[in-house]
Amino acid sequence: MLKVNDINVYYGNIHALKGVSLEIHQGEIVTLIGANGAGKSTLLKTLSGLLKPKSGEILFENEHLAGKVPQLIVKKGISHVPEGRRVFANMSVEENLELGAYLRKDKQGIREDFEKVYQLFPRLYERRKQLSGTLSGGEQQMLAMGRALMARPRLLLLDEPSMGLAPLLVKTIFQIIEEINKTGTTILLVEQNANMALSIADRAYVIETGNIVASGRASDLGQSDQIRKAYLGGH
Amino acid sequence: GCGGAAGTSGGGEKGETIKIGANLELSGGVASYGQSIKEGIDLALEEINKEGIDGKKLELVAVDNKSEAPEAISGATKLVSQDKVVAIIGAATSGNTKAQIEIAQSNNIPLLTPTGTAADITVKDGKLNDFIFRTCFIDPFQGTVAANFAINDLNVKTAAIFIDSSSDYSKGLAESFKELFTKEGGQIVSEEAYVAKDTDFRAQLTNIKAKNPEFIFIPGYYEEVGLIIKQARELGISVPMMGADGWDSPKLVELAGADALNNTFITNHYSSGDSDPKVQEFVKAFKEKYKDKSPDAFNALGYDSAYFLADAIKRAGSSDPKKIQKALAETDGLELVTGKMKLDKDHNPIKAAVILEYKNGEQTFKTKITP
Amino acid sequence: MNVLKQAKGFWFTIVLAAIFFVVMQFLINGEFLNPFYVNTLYTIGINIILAVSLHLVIGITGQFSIGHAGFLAVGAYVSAIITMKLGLPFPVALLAGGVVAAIAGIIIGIPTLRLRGDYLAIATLGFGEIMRILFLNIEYVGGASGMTVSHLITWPWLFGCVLATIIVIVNFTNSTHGRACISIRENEIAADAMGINTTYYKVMAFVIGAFFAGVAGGLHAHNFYIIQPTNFSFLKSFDILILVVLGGLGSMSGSVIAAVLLTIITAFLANYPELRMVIYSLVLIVVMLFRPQGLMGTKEITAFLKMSKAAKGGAQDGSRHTVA
Amino acid sequence: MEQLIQQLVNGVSLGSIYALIALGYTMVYGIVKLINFAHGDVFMVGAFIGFYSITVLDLGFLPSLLLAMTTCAIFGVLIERIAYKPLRNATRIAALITAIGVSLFIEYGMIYVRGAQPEAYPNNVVSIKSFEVFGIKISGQSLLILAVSIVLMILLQFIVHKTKIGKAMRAVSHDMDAAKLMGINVNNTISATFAIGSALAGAAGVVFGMYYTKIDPLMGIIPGLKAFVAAVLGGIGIIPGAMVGGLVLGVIESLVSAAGFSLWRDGVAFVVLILILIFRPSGLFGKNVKEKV
Amino acid sequence: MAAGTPLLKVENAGIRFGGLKAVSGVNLELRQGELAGLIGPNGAGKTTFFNLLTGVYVPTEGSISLVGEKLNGLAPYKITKKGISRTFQNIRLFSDMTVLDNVKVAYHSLARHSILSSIFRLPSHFKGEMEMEEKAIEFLKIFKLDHVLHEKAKNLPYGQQRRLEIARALAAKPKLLLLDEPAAGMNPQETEDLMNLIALIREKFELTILLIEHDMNLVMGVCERIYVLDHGQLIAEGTPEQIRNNPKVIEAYLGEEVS
Ligand SMILES: Nc1ncnc2c1ncn2[C@@H]1O[C@H](COP(=O)(O)OP(=O)(O)OP(=O)(O)O)[C@@H](O)[C@H]1O
Ligand SMILES: Nc1ncnc2c1ncn2[C@@H]1O[C@H](COP(=O)(O)OP(=O)(O)OP(=O)(O)O)[C@@H](O)[C@H]1O
Ligand SMILES: [Mg+2]
Ligand SMILES: [Mg+2]
Repeated sequence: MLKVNDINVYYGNIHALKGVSLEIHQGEIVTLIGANGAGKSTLLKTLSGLLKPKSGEILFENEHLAGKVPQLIVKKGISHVPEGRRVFANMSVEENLELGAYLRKDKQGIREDFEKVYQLFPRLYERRKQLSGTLSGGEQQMLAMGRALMARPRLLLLDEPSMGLAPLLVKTIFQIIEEINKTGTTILLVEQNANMALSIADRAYVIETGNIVASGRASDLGQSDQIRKAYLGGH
Repeated sequence: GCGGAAGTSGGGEKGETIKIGANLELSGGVASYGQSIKEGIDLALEEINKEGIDGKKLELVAVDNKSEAPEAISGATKLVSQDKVVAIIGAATSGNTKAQIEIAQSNNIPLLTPTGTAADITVKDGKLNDFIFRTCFIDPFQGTVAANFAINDLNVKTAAIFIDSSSDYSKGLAESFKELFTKEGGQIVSEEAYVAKDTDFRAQLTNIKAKNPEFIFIPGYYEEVGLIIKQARELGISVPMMGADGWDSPKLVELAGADALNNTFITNHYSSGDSDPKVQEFVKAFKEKYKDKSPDAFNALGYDSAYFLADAIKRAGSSDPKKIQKALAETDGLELVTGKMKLDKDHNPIKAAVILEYKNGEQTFKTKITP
Repeated sequence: MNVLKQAKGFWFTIVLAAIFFVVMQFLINGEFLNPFYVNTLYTIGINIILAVSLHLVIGITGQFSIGHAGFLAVGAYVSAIITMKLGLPFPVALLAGGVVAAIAGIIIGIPTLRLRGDYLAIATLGFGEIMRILFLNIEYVGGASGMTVSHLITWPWLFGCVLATIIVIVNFTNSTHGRACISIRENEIAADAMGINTTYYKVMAFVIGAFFAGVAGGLHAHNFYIIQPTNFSFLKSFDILILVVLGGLGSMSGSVIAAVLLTIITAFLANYPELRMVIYSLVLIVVMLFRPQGLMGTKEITAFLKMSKAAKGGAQDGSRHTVA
Repeated sequence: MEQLIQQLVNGVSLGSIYALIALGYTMVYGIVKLINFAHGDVFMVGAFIGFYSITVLDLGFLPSLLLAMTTCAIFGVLIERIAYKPLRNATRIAALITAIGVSLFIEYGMIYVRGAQPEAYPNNVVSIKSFEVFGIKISGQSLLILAVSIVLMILLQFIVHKTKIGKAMRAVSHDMDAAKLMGINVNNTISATFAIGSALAGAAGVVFGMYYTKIDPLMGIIPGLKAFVAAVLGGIGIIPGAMVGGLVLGVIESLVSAAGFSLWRDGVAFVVLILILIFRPSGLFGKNVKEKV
Repeated sequence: MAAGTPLLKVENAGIRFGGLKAVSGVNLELRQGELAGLIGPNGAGKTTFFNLLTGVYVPTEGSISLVGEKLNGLAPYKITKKGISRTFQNIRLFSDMTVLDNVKVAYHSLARHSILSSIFRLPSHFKGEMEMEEKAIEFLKIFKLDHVLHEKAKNLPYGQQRRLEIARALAAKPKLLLLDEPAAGMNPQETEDLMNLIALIREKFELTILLIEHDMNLVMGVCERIYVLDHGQLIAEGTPEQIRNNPKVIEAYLGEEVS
């Protein structure tokens, strides 16, 4: 479904991604783990068009996406839930969700998706008129995910969705991710909470200072001593 | 040193040109006045340079003072020390002229303001600024003429005054008007003020209307006066109104509308409808050069200032600023568009004034008053 | 140790300044500089003081104030009254101009500095306009036609004031008090949480800035022969703001450099009266488009000196090196 | 009493002009977060386009108005693309300086092209009778202006809050990258904002010309400043706020002039402004939202 | 301190935003030297509670006192001087200042040299600044940040930024340190290092610490006492063991089983 070939991304002189390649197949959950500053968010931003790679190619269903504007990429079916939520603070929950469906024209479908999102996140329904800037961190994360779902993406890019969430919610969020995946959405998941991520993912990539250093089935990586030591804590 | 301390008098490299400076408001708040003056000067120099003065051409070095005193000073020092001009024409406003007085005086360079009307430009604390001259009336004269006219010709007893209090000119005229008008038994029933660039005068006019004056004196510039007259008539004020040379511009008629202008009067140096050939030639030449535009008072005074200066240079027979200064001071009987020019001992021109009435948008001659 | 280095740099600067002073004094006395250059030099000096004093408020403390011309006006008028009406000496006038402007700074600063961003900007702009209108309406100082002032400015006084401004503001900035101001600029909530009395320091920076703007007003009045309310409109405040931003917000040397360059450009453009404002505006636009961070960014000129030293193998002290 | 009411009427008609300019101002301001000092100059350009289309092209009022609005819309978009867009990631204050530069450029470019002299709008383009109610003169034109501003306010409010493009504008104003991720074309959205704002400025220019007759290249400075003040007074980016801010400003000015302190007029207006801001630090209609910590 | 007086005493404190009671009726006491945790679902009001303690928001009800002194309504900087300092959920460093200067700012309230002495560079200025610099450097050594003294804060990697924020809060010499999700965005390994650091500083500076955290490993691992907020109200308090098994907490926050 998605094929990334040898992309290089720079911030000014900082070489943030150094020839990264990866692949995602239809229907998978793929997770990307790595330390702070490894380049995970950079990769997602490149995929969704916020950053332009200096070289390399991105193929989504055999179409070249590298260097295309985000608008086009969203249209193709890739949605990105950015790190740090980035909800539109001075707009209500409802309006945020509406914006998620910005490019869609099917009124009926949009209405259905509203229902779906509110079902997934009942808290959002309670707060649908509240300005999203005053929501708590967890509520905002739910909103960010709900907003992305409103685009009916086929590939969902999630950047640290569990960051700052209560344990119960972390569990919920991961359940929701699995649920979303079951309805046919492919997911690329970036997580610090590597244990959880590996437990729901099919495959995983490990990224270190801009290089992919390991990849494989999630369960295998979870067993690897090296990975355990570096990313999963000493327990 | 960087300056180069070459020759003291003008002339430049070629020797056949005489440099004169213009320090004018070409940008900033009153750019339109400065630009009008410059148009007048440009036209005059074009004519003068056809023959030149004793074969020498006058070369104008213009600087823009942004309608600000600090820039006027910078411009004047530049004209004097860099360009080595023999005299400076400028500035349009009294304030920017005053800023340059010290420089002109200490460098012995004549400074000639076309429209700086404040009395203390040429004489300060009873002392004559001997290098400073002007082409226009001083403030008190026109105010006095207007008061006389109001009392004697229009027979009014009560008047309102509406002043541009950002302008020395306006305040000066109002002062002298008031003095004479009350001395002659008239009564000022209302005094209101505005500042240049205002566009809405209805509040003040409503106040004036409430006092029911028989006459309104509005010593201001046409840009605001046009709107004042228009708005006054809209508010139902129908009494005669009067102003001075600041009104004189074809724009006034367009701004106020010909109807609203009926029953208004101005004092002026000249009338562009004057049959005097000097005036007619000027109007014709001006229209030719500037796309059929009719000249206003600023154009005329700029034009005259250039001739005033050229005449002095010619009589001085030299481009030595001191000699030019002497010749300027001795000017007597010079025929200019804005009247026959003679300087009094305070370097103020003694010129006749005319009173004009607006009828259906045309200036019509009323009377001529010689001081 | 950083602190000691600062002390060394301080004395070095003083010596450089003294040399510059003597050279210029010699050039002026010997009439090697014609009056136009001298006048431009004085204008540069006044603009430096204005830019540096506003830099403290905007660049260091992060308070978006666009009413600086108001303090300039207060300083100009007060000092003019002192010399012209009361007949006291010029230095007294400069000091009084500064002090009264500083008091005005306190009065306007305490209520308005609670405002943020553009609300503060418009309040300070309003203050500047109020000052202008105040002087416009006081007949004692000539109302609209303004006040004629003797030309008392001299190179030593001008230079002394510029130097004093720079030293005071540099010394203030490079101390715990300056750091307190910078921390307010960086993150007011965190500064507050770190025990910084943010109101106090905002007002303090504002008052010091106002003081020097007032001194600049004194110099201005005694350089330009006449002061009129129109010289102190909000457009003048913008002129000062432009210097600060063009130089680089947060960089004092930037403010100084911008003041020098822009004054020279303005003086030079006098040769093109019809086009000068068009060219000037294009310069503004182009500089900002190509260097949005200003000429110097946030760096001081000393950083460049240090960098070149570092390149020669000296101690590294710059702020450019990122840890991977 | 009668006089007081007359003065209030004067104030409202002055205020509705400010409001008209402030509407476009506050919209661009609220969405792009740029103090667009050139707004007053676009207003000036609109006034001139209107003038030339009436006098030179001999068009009627409505066609001239539309022409001025379209030209200004294009002009506004051009300004944004050339002078502001490259500065999107720079500090706001840098963009402000560019805006000042653009403002000066338009003013003096105009002066360079046609001189600084004023121009007078012809008197006979639309004639609306003034009328008198209980001795109070109400000019038909000022009533029209008030009506136009109110309609435009409602329209703008509707566009920004209820339409899709309006929501996109607000999203862009809050977080450009996140807006991109929604599939919003940020450049087009900002252009639309400038187009609408500038078209309004152009319309205000023509209306101003009709009402006050005199137009000149520097005419935008003071109304531009007043509109900025009105926008802040009402609360930045709040459309009804700009309207009310403009009216408040107009009424204050008229009353101060009426009380015989016309020279203190702007001074008093600013004192009131500062007082209002001290008690309502986010303007009349702004919610004082504390930054969530 | 008289034995028995709690360091922090919160009585019935609460705040509402419009109709929303973000925090209400919270009673809480912290003893000197305690390391307590504050947990609760997202939006429970934990951060808001910190904001009440530090004066960012003024409580609309109840009272807060530190060592018997009432803090209600005091400006944040005054509260800091009285001995409470904090870190923020979303890092708030002085990002364009160097690491060293960030810490020096926190030392500001200890500075004894006046503005005038700085302007005139009197000896007291040099003495004060030197002292500050030495202290700050010494301090940063403890946090292993002394190798990046002159780096701008914004250029630090995330983990170091978190540590710097804690260091800065500590430099203000608090009696009570409030940490708002210090481990957010850290991977398990980094979180473990942080736990050790927290334990270390508490010993070394004889601090009382209250921390908000969603990482149960951390909370259960270091906290002696845990308070649980839900919908703005305290629903439980106790030892980690008690909390872990509290059915209300499990329902509202932890979910069925926890490792
Ligand atoms: N806007 C930027 N400008 C310059 N450098 C940047 C920028 N954003 C990220 N970087 C650098 O690029 C590298 C990769 O950053 P990225 O945000 O992709 O890391 P990450 O793996 O997502 O880390 P985290 O777990 O902290 O989110 C880091 O070294 C970071 O400092
Ligand atoms: N300034 C405010 N205005 C309105 N509501 C607010 C404000 N600040 C917080 N709230 C509301 O108060 C509640 C508590 O928020 P708070 O940030 O304290 O939650 P929290 O417990 O820290 O959650 P998290 O763990 O997600 O950070 C939330 O519902 C939030 O929407
Ligand atoms: Mg990341
Ligand atoms: Mg929180």
